[in-house]
Amino acid sequence: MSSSAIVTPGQRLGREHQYRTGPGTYVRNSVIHASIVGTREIHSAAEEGELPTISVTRGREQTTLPQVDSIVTGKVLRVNPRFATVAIMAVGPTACRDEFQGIIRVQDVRATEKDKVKIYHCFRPGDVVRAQVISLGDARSYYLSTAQNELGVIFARSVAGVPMIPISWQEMQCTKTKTVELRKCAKPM
Amino acid sequence: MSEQTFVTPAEVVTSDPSFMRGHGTYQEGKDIVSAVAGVVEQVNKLVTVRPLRTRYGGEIGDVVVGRITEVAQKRWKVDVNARQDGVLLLSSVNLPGGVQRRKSESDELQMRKFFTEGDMVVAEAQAFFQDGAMSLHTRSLKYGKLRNGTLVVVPPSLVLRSRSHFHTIANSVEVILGLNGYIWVCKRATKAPEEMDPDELYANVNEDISNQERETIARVCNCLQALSKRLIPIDYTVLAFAYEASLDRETKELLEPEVIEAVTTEAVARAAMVNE
Amino acid sequence: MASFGLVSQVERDFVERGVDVGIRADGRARDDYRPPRVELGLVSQSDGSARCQLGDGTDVLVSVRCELGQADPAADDRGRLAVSVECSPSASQRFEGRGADDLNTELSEAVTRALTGPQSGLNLRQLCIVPGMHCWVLNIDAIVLNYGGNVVDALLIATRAALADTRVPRTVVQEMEDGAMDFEVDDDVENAQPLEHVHNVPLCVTANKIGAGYVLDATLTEELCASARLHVTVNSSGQVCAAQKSGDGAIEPSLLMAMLQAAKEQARRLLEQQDEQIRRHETEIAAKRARGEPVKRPSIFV
Amino acid sequence: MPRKDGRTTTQMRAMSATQGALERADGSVRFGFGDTQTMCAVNGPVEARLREEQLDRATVEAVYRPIIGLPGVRAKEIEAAVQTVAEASLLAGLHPRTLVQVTAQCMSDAGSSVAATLNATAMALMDAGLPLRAVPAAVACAISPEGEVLVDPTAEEEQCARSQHVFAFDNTSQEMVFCASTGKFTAEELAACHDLCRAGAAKVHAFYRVALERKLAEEGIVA
Amino acid sequence: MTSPYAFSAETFKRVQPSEYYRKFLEQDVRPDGRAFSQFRKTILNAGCISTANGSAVVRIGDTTVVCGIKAEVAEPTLDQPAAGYFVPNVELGPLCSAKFRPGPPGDLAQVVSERLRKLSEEYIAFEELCIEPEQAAWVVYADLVCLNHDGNVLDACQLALLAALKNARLPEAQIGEDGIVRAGEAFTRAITIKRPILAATFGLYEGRSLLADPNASEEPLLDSLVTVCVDDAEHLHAVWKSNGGRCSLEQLQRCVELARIRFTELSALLESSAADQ
Amino acid sequence: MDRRRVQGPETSVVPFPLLDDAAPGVVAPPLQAGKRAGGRRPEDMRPIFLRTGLISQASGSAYIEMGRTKVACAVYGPRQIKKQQGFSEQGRLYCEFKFATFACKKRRNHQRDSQEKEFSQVIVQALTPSIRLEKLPKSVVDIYVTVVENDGTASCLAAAITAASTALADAGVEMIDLVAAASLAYQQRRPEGDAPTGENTREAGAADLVLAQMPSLGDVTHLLHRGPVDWAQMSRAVEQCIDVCAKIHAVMVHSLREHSAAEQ
Repeated sequence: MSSSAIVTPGQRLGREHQYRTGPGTYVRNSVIHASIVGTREIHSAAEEGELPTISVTRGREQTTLPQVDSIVTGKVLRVNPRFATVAIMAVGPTACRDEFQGIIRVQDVRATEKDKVKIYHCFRPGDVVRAQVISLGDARSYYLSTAQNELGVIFARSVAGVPMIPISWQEMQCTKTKTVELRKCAKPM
Repeated sequence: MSEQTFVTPAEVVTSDPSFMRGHGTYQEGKDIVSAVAGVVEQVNKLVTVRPLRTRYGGEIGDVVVGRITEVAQKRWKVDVNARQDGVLLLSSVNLPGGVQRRKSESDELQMRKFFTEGDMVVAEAQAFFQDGAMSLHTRSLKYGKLRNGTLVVVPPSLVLRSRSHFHTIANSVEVILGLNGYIWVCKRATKAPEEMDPDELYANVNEDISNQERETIARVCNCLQALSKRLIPIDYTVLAFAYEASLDRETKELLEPEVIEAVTTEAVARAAMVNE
Repeated sequence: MASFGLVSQVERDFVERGVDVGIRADGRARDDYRPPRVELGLVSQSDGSARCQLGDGTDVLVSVRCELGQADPAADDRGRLAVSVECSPSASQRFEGRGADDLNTELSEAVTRALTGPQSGLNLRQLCIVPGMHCWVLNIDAIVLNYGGNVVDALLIATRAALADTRVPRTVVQEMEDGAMDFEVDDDVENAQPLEHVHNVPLCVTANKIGAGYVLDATLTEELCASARLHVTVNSSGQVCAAQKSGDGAIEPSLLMAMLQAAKEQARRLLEQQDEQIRRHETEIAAKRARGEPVKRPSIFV
Repeated sequence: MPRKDGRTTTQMRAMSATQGALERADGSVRFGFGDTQTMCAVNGPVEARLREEQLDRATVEAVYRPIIGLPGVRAKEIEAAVQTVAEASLLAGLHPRTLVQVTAQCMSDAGSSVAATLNATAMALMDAGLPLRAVPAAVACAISPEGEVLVDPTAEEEQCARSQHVFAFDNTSQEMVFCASTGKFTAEELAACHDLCRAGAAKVHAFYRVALERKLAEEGIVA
Repeated sequence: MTSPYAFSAETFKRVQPSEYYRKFLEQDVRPDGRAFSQFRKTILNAGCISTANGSAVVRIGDTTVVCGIKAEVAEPTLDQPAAGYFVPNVELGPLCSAKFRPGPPGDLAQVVSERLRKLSEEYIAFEELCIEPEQAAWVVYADLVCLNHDGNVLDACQLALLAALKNARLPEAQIGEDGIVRAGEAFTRAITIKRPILAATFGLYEGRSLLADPNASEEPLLDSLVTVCVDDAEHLHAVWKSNGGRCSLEQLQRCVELARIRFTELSALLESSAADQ
Repeated sequence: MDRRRVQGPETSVVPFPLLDDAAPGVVAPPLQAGKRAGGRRPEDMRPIFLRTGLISQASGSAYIEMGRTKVACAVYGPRQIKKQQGFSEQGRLYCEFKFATFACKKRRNHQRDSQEKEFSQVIVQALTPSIRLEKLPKSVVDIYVTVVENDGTASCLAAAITAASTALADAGVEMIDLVAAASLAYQQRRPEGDAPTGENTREAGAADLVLAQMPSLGDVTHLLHRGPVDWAQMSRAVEQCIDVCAKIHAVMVHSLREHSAAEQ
């Protein structure tokens, strides 16, 4: 059962022993409060004996921040032998208003033969990549990895400027000039 | 030169060519000239001039107390009250799960799980980089993260180099006399480091401290401040005597100048008697 | 030291637990206030000055200079105060770069808030020379020589002492033929007058919220562990002249009132102590003047 | 009604251009209509600062220094004009993540100074050997109080004009790439100015060719 | 052959803005549903700020601009002893868009301010702003604060500026023999505007389609921007064409016609706002 | 002078009123017993208009009108920290408070003066306790406040804090509670709710108080008091501000609900 009512931050939703806290809520001296503006939703627990979980979901898209293990979409800005710089434009399904900076270090490009990776055979500036955040990294950029099959380049233009299609996990072909370029491609979903 | 001669910068210390030039002096023609204002010290043929107040220089093997200022790639920067921040490498720290665990990739990413900015650490100087920065290590179990207490800062030149820098006072309070002038005063840990399980080693949780222990820690801190205000060299003996001398007064009275005067003079007198 | 302004989680917990049980790191109770050491009249070339040393290292010097200025059209029968607070390189170097600017702004605004407008308690009309034209401007310049915690309190203590030590040169006003008013400044130090109602100038006491309790006269480490600070400025007739919270934490209303109350009481005690010291200083000067000795001291450190 | 300096309404002053005038710049030209002279220097493609770097094209940065005083808000609008002409002609896609700096300095202003600046920019881009898809040419005109369109006006003619116009045209498509008209004028007058300036621009394009041939002849490349 | 990876619409817009936009224009419609030559809904509210001599708020679609007029007195310049000052300035701060950083005005703000100043020479009666030649003249500060930048700031600024000037009232001022200017209590004196001049801005996409009143997401994709300023007597007062694209004379004349139609709409709005004063 | 703006004259000044030698000008209407200028009872609050979402470009925004005081606030973020401050597990708030040049009786200049810098610091300190910064590692939330009309400096600051908190909620930033702020002037020995304290009433011994509070949790997040006042009067004033905060909180909740519902 889910009763929807718009709640605002700080509003009391119930006591700690009544519900399990879901996203958009927090507990302070054993009272559950809302932490964002949104509709209150109560989802009954999967198996018996468990408390139902209460959560607040926002109408508009929630500006999410890249967290460890979140899948992000970004555009490759610069490539140097040690890492590729990526502008993160979307975290999961939601696009973020401002770009965050991430880097894919050469040792995180792929899982196999880590030390024989030539990064310019994997990424080129302007490619759109899907990657996973592995650490908050340093003050300037998040650390990303494409060491899984469904991660890597998902859109690239050939030298001729035509969108290319992947023909293997490390090759993409230009539809017009049929030339093959090397990329670390993501397996099409 | 048995009695202690005091020299000012540019005074000729000796012109006898057989002497070797040490710290605080420089060569001019065949004379050894003092570079700092301080006391001349001579060991066999080596002549050095020790300045009264200076930032901590540091020797290999020194026990120092430091505060983490920055977390960088595979290393931590540590403020040790010296000209430059010391460096604690990830490889020179013992990792949870015993000594033999190999440093893994994830350790590099989760540096902050061990030490983060502001943490206090006791370590030993193991080497110097060529830019003069001190390289620290905490591989032995008596070194590592500090908790259950507070920090007292005194001029480094006051802390005398001695056999051990870990002492206990009134068998409930532990004092770590860092040679760099950082002194950590805390409650004696009930669990020895060996018995600590891995994730407790770097936990940021204090043990419960009774009021009595808290009062003792405060008294020891005030005694240290008192000795430091009167520029009296600090070692375990003079500190213990100062502590005993202060027992008949309330802890907070130790902030008043007259009380400081009385307690420190008595402590120095009793320490001098013991040394003869 | 490079790690100024950093404190570890364990030290913060140690201090908070100490405040809860009422035993601080140096053994003091929650509202023990270490007596400030104040010296008056030590900067010769200013019209009034004072130095205040507090606790384990805070050292502040305040000098008051009377300058001729244009009367402010909105308040043309009164002089005014101009406050500026600077951290000397020794104190601000530890804040490195931006830190010093924020500190200077915060300290200047805290002192300005306590002294501008009616709350300075001074009779500003005494500073007026020719209404609408000329008036005296009291330039209050404060320097923080060493930052050892509780600096705002030290600043106000030193400022009040400096204002008490201030002598405003006498001015003689003549009516010229064409109706314009002109004046001369009598620069004989002997017959410069003191400021009226100077005892009305308020003092500030800072209460620091640590854990669930609060402490007065905090040391450096305690200030770093404080989640919020409350500067309460009180004058000798017990009125609250200014109050300002700073820091990033919140304060429960009950604790807020307790902190205001404690700070007010402590301020009253500080005011009495300082008035006593100022009286002693006045009688000393009168005696020196009677004996013909020079009043101003040769150097700050004598 | 002939103009004070004897020119007919559509006659332009003699054009002058010295190419390669500055040693340090990749391309530099001093272009003039009669006494109006403007110097323009082009540097690039050079390394771009991290903030300005665009991954698929060159970033164009225009700077304009007036003849007197510090560059104020008016100089900023002329900078925008220089930027427009540079963007219109440069094939920025061939030099991604680089910076092309265009710096124009007005040497003397005797009327239609903005047009001279834009022409100096176009020639400097050619002098720098940058890949261009078109070469713009700019001509100014002013409508006198009596309603006559004076092409390439002098400073006094601009001063008492009812309206002032600057047009820049593309040498390939003869279409307008830049226009800045201010003052009081009708739509028909605007069309008239447009056509007259386009005719003038053709002359400027011809002058470019002559100037380049003369320079190459001096350097002995073309017989 | 579109790429095999499915994007959510939003991500596609962020990653490939020009493709996203082209897909709409191919069906002769714009992402926000407007026709090519349709301007956004415009709201004008004059005289809402009591601390200013004159004020107006303009909303064109989401673009919001507040204009405030403050008048002070100063000595006239040497070369124009009998003329007052008119100082328009536009603030495009970090409040109105993520594109702008804190600090002094950026390039766009300076260009818009300069264009407003150049345009003002056509409709401000400077000589009427003079109180006493060589001694005192009115300085009319017109400050425009952009609260939300959703494209086409120049049109909104010019409309707000005119509405604020119409709404502005100055006190009667005269200069005493002591050389001090005194002003009466009542604010009665209006600022004369010779003729109302309003701006209309258009964008050209790939040289072909002419789009009226481009918003913030469309502006970077247009290869040229044309602004036409017209007055109530069908005269033109400014035509600016910027950005690198090409524009034919016919397209320019099309812009002039659309600008005239837009002028009638806006001046009706201007009259009604002044009326309910 | 500032090269990046259209230049006016070097100095310009507001003309003196004709008052002194002309006929005696109108004197401010004497205060009827218990009433204030504008006919409000001492504890009444000026009508509040609060609307979110007016600035589409921002992540979240709010526009507030308290009587004639008008304040616009936009929130951008959370976004990457531009300046090279060190790594921080916790997020940071950054605020820029600015009076529009035409907002006050006396024209203000374009650069920010020390009062505006201080108000920026006050707003950050008033809002930081309510934000769950640990949810925003390595990021900053930028708050930009512009006062369009200033009818009482204290009321502007209170309105700015209220608007900023509403804008943060509108932006979806996680917070433990909203922050409502109220301002109040002590006049003739009796605290009065939310009075206009324009510059000229400053001299008449009027003191003012601004108090910001988290209404659901009760904690006070900021307090700013100026002017000599007795202790009893001050403690009563603090209570009165807390009551006013509750009323303002109701308006905030209503506008947030209304806008979030309209969003669906």
